[in-house]
Amino acid sequence: MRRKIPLTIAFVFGIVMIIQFFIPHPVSRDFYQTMLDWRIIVIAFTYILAVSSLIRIHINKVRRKKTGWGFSYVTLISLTVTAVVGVIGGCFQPTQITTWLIEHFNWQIEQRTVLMVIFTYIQIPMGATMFSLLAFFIASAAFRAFKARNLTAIILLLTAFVVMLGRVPIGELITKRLPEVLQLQNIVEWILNYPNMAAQRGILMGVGLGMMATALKIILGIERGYLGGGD
Amino acid sequence: MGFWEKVMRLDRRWVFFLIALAVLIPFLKPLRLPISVTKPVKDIFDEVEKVPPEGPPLLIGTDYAPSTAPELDPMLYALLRHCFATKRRVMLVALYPQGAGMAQAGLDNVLPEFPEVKSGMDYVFLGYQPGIGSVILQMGEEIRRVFPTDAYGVSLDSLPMMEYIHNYDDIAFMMDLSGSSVPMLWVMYAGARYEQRIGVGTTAVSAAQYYPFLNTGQFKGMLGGLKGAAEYEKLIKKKGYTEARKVATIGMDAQSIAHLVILFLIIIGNIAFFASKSHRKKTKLTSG
Amino acid sequence: MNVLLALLFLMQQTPNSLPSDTTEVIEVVRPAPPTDVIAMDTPNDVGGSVSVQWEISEDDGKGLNNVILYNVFRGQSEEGPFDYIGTVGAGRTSYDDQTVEKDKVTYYYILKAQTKEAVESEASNVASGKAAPQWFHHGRWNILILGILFALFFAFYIRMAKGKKLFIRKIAGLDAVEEAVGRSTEMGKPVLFCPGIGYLYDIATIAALTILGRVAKKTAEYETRIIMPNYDPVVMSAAQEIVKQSYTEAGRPDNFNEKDIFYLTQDQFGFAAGVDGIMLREKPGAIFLQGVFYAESLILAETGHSVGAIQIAGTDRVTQLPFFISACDYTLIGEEMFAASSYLSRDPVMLGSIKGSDASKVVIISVILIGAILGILGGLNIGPFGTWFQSLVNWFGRG
Amino acid sequence: MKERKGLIIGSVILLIIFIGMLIKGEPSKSILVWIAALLTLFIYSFLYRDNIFYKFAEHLFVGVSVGYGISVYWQNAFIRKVFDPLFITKTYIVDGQFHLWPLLAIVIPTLMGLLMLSIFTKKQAWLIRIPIAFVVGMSAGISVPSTFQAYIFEHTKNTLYITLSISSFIMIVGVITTLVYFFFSKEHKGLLGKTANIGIWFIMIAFGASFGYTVMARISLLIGRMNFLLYDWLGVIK
Repeated sequence: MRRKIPLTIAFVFGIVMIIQFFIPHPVSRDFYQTMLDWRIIVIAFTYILAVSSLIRIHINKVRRKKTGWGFSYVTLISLTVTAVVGVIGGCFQPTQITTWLIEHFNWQIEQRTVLMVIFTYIQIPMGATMFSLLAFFIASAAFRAFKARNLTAIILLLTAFVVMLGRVPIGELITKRLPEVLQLQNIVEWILNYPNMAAQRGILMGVGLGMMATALKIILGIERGYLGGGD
Repeated sequence: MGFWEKVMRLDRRWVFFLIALAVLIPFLKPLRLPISVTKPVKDIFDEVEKVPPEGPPLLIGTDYAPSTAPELDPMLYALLRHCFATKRRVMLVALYPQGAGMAQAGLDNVLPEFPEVKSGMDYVFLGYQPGIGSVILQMGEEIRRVFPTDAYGVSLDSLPMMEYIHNYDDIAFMMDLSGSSVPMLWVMYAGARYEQRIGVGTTAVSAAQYYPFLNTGQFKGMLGGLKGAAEYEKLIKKKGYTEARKVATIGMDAQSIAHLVILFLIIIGNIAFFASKSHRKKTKLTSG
Repeated sequence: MNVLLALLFLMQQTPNSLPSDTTEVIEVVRPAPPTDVIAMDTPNDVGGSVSVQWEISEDDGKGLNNVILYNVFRGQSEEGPFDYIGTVGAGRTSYDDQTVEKDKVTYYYILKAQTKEAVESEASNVASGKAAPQWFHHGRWNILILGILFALFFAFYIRMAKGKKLFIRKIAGLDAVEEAVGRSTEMGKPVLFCPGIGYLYDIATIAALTILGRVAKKTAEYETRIIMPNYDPVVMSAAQEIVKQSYTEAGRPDNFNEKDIFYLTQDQFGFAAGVDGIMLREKPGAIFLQGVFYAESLILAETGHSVGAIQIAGTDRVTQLPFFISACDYTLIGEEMFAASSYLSRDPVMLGSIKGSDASKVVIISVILIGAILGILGGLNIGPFGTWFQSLVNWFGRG
Repeated sequence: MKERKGLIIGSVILLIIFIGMLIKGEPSKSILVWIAALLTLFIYSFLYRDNIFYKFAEHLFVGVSVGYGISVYWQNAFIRKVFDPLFITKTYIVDGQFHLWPLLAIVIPTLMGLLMLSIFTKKQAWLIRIPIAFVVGMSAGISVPSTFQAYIFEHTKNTLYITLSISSFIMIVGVITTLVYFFFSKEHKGLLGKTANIGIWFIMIAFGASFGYTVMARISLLIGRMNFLLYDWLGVIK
C-alpha cells in the first residue's frame, strides 16, 4: 500500500503525459495545462521543507552553542527580515503598506519595493562575488592540478590552451599576420564546431538514452530509488 | 629542496595575488585591444534587427542569478538599448526566482537613457513564475494563463502593447539569458513544440555546451560570455544606436591579461612538476 | 475687409478648383500588396487557429524595398468588413491566426504590406479557411516510430534480462567503490557522499540515489560511517530511507544513524562552503560526488583532493566534468553514471535497460553510417544515392 | 610573528592605496553602494584566510537569499495560483454557476502539496511519497518524448547534414567513436577498444574546450566585480 499508491500515481501520470505529446486536441491540451499548474503548486510546497530544515539547523546551533553559533543569528535575522519585508512590503510591486510608507516618509525607492533594494544591494553583489572567487581557485587549480601526465591529459590541456588564447583579443593579435584559416580565433571556432561538437553530440545522445531509460524505468516502477527504501 | 620543488609548494595566496593584479591593472591602464565580431553574435544582432519596430516584440528571458550577472547583465543592457533605441518592443520574463530582480535592475539601469519608453507601451515585464518547463509550455498557449498581470500587478489585458500578443506566434524572437540549463528547456518546449525562434545569451562556461545546438539551428545565435557581450556592444555602437559606456568591452583587456597569466601558471606548474620529478629520480639514483 | 478675404478664400476652396486627384499631389508611394494569399487550418493543433500564407510583396527586399511588415486582417464574410488581427515582419510568408473564436466556421483573410512611413498597400486577394482540432500530431510520426522502437528495445532486454546474467563492460571507478570504502575503513575515516545540488525530479539525482544505496550497503558491511550533506530536503528524506534500507539488508540496522544524512542549505555557495567545512573537519577517506553539479564542483573536488581522500565523481553535466577528471581519482562521464547506477543495483532488470540503450546506440550509429555513405555517394553524383540521402534527411527533418 | 608583521604592512599599504583612490576618484554618495562594496570586500577577505568578516557575509547571504525565495514563492505560487483563484477571482464560479472541476484543480494540488508536510510526523511520513510520485512520474512522462526529441533525434538529424569535407568527416568519426565509448555490453578490446579510445580523445577535446571556457567565465565575473568596485563605488576609472 505504501508503495503501491505512489507507484501507481507515477505510472498513470507518466503514461498519460507521454501519450499527450502526440495529441494536439483541446481535451488533451487542457488536461496538460492543468497538470502543469499542479506541478507548480506542489513544487512550491517543497520550499517550505527547505526553509524549515534550515531554520531548525540554525536554532539547534544557537541552542547547543556549537562553534560559530553567533553567526547563526545573522542568518536567522536576515532571513526573517527579508521574508517579512518581501511578504508584507511586496516583491516587485509595492503593497499598500509600502505605498503608504513611501508617501508618508517621502522615501525615494528606485526599485519600487524594499525587497528589491535588499536584492540589488546585498544579494546581487554578494552572489557575484562568491562566484568570482572561483577565478582565484581556478588559477590555483590550474597551477597545481593541470599536469600533462598522459596522452589524454595532454589533449585536454592543449585544447584548453588554444581555446583560452583564441577567445580573447590578444590571441587574435598574435596570429593576425597568418592566413585566415590559421588565425587563432578561427582555429578555436573550428575546434568548437567540429571535434568538440562531435564529442558533445555523442555524450548528449548517451545522456539522453540514459535519461530516457531511467524515465521509463520510473514510470514502469522498476526504478524506485526516489521513493526511498522500506515498504 | 630544489627551486622547482619550492615553486610546487608555493603558497596559493601568491597565485591569488597575481590574478588580482592581472585583472586590476588593465582597468587602470587600458590596452584597447581590437575586438572582432564572430558569427553567432552577428546572427543574434541580425535576428533582433528583423524584429519589426512597434510590432511583435522581442521576448527576453532573464533566467540568471547574481552569480552570473557580470557576464549576462551587459548582454541585457545591450539588447534593451538596441530595442529601445530603435522602437522595437520588448517583453521580459523570469523563470528563475532571482531573475526577476535581474530584469528589474537591468530596466532601472537602461530606462533613464530613454525617457520616452513606457511600461505597457514599449515594454512589458511579466515577472517571475515558478515551474520553469510548465511556464514555458503554458506561454505557448496563452501568456495570460501564467501571467494574468505583469510584474507590477497590472492586468495584461489593460496594457496597450499586449493587445495582439497571446503566445509565441505573436513574438518575433526570443532571447534567453541564462548560465543554467534553462535555455535548453526553452528549446525543448518553446522551440520544439511551438517553433519559436530562440537565441541564447550565456556564460562563457555554458557556451561550449551550446555549440551543438547552435549548429542544429535550435538556437539561432549565441552571445557567449563577456566577449559575446563586447561584440554586441560593438555592433550596436557601430550602428549609432547608443553612446552608453561599454561595460563588456572595457573588461576584455583584463580578460586577455588574466588568460595569459593563467596560461603562464599552467606552464610553470608543468615545468615544476616534470623538473622536480626528474630531480627526484636523479637523487634516487645517486643515493641508491 | 476680413470678411471679404474670408469669402474669397472660401470661394477659392470650392471642390471644383481642387486638383482632380489629391493623392498625386501628396505623392504617397504605396508598396505592392502581397499576393497569392491562402488560408487553411493550422495542422497538428488544438483548433482555434488558421494559417495564412502568401507570396511576399514586390517591394519586400526588392523593387522599392520599403516594406517592413505585413498586417493581417480577418472578416466574417468575403466582402468584409475586415478587422486587424496581427502583424509580422517583412520577409515572412505566413501567419497563424490563433484568435479564431469558433472551429469549423469559415473566416476570410486579407493582407496589406506596410512601409516605414506607415503607408499601407492595397489589400491582397481574399482567402478563406476554417479551423479544426486534430487528434494526432502528424509531424511527430518519425519521433513516434523511433521512440517506440527504442522503447521496445528497453522492454525486450528488460524482459530478456529476468533470471539471466548479462555482461556489462568494466566501468572504471565502479570497481573502486569497494576499494574506496575498504580503505576508509582501514584508516578509520568516514565516507562522504555528496548528491550535488539537484532536486529529486532531476534524473541524475535519482541515478545518484541508486548509487548511494549500493555505497551504503558497503559501508554497512564494513561498519564504516557514511556522511551525506543535502541540498534539497526532499532528496534528504529519500536518502535517509535508502540508507536505512541498505543497513537493514546488510543486517546492521542498529548502525544506521539518521543524523548523518542531514540538510545543509539550499544555497549553492552556502552548500559548497558547508561541504568543504565537513571535508576539512571529518577528513573522509573516500568521497563520492555523484549527481547534478554546477560551479561548486571545482571547490568540492579541490578540497577533497587536498584532504587526501579517494574521490569518485560522476555527473551528466559536461561543463563540470573537466574539473572532476583533473581533481578526482575516478570520474563517471555522462551516461556512465546512469549505467553505473544500474550496474551497482545488480538487478538484472536494471542491467537489461543498459542493453536496451546499447541497442539504440547501434541503430543511431547505423543511421549515421548509412547517411554518411549515401551522402558521400550522393555528393559524388553516383546513381540515385543523392535522392535517397535527401529523403533520409527529410524524414528526420519533419515535424 | 613574521606573518603578523607581513599582515600589518600589507594592510597599511592597502589602506594607503584605498585612501588615495578615495581622494583621486569620485566615490559613490549612495550608502547602499557602500554596503554592497563592503560586503564584496568581506567576501574577498576569504582569499587570505577564513575570518569573521567572511563568515558574517556568508551567513548574511544565506539568510537573505532564502528570505528572498520565501517572498517570491509567497507572491507567485501561493497568492497567484491558490489564494487569488480560490478566494478573490473565484475561477470555479462562472456566471453564478458552481463548477466542481475548476475548484478541484486548485484544491487537489494544494492538498498534495500539504502532504509534503507529512514528513514532520513520524507515522504518516510515507504520505510524502504521493506528491513526490506525482512530480517525478509526470516529469518522467514529459521528459521521455522531449528528451528523445531534443537529445537524440535532433542530434542524429543534424549529424546527417553531411558535406564532402574533412570537417564533416571528423564530425562523423567523432560522434560514432564517442557513442562507441559509451557502449557497455561488450568488453572494449580489439577494434571496439581502439574505436572507443579515439572516442576518449574526442571527449578530452570537448572537456578541454569546456575548461577553457570556464576559465573565461570566472575571470569575467571577477572583472564584473572590479568594475563595480572601481567604477560604481570608488569612481577612479571612467
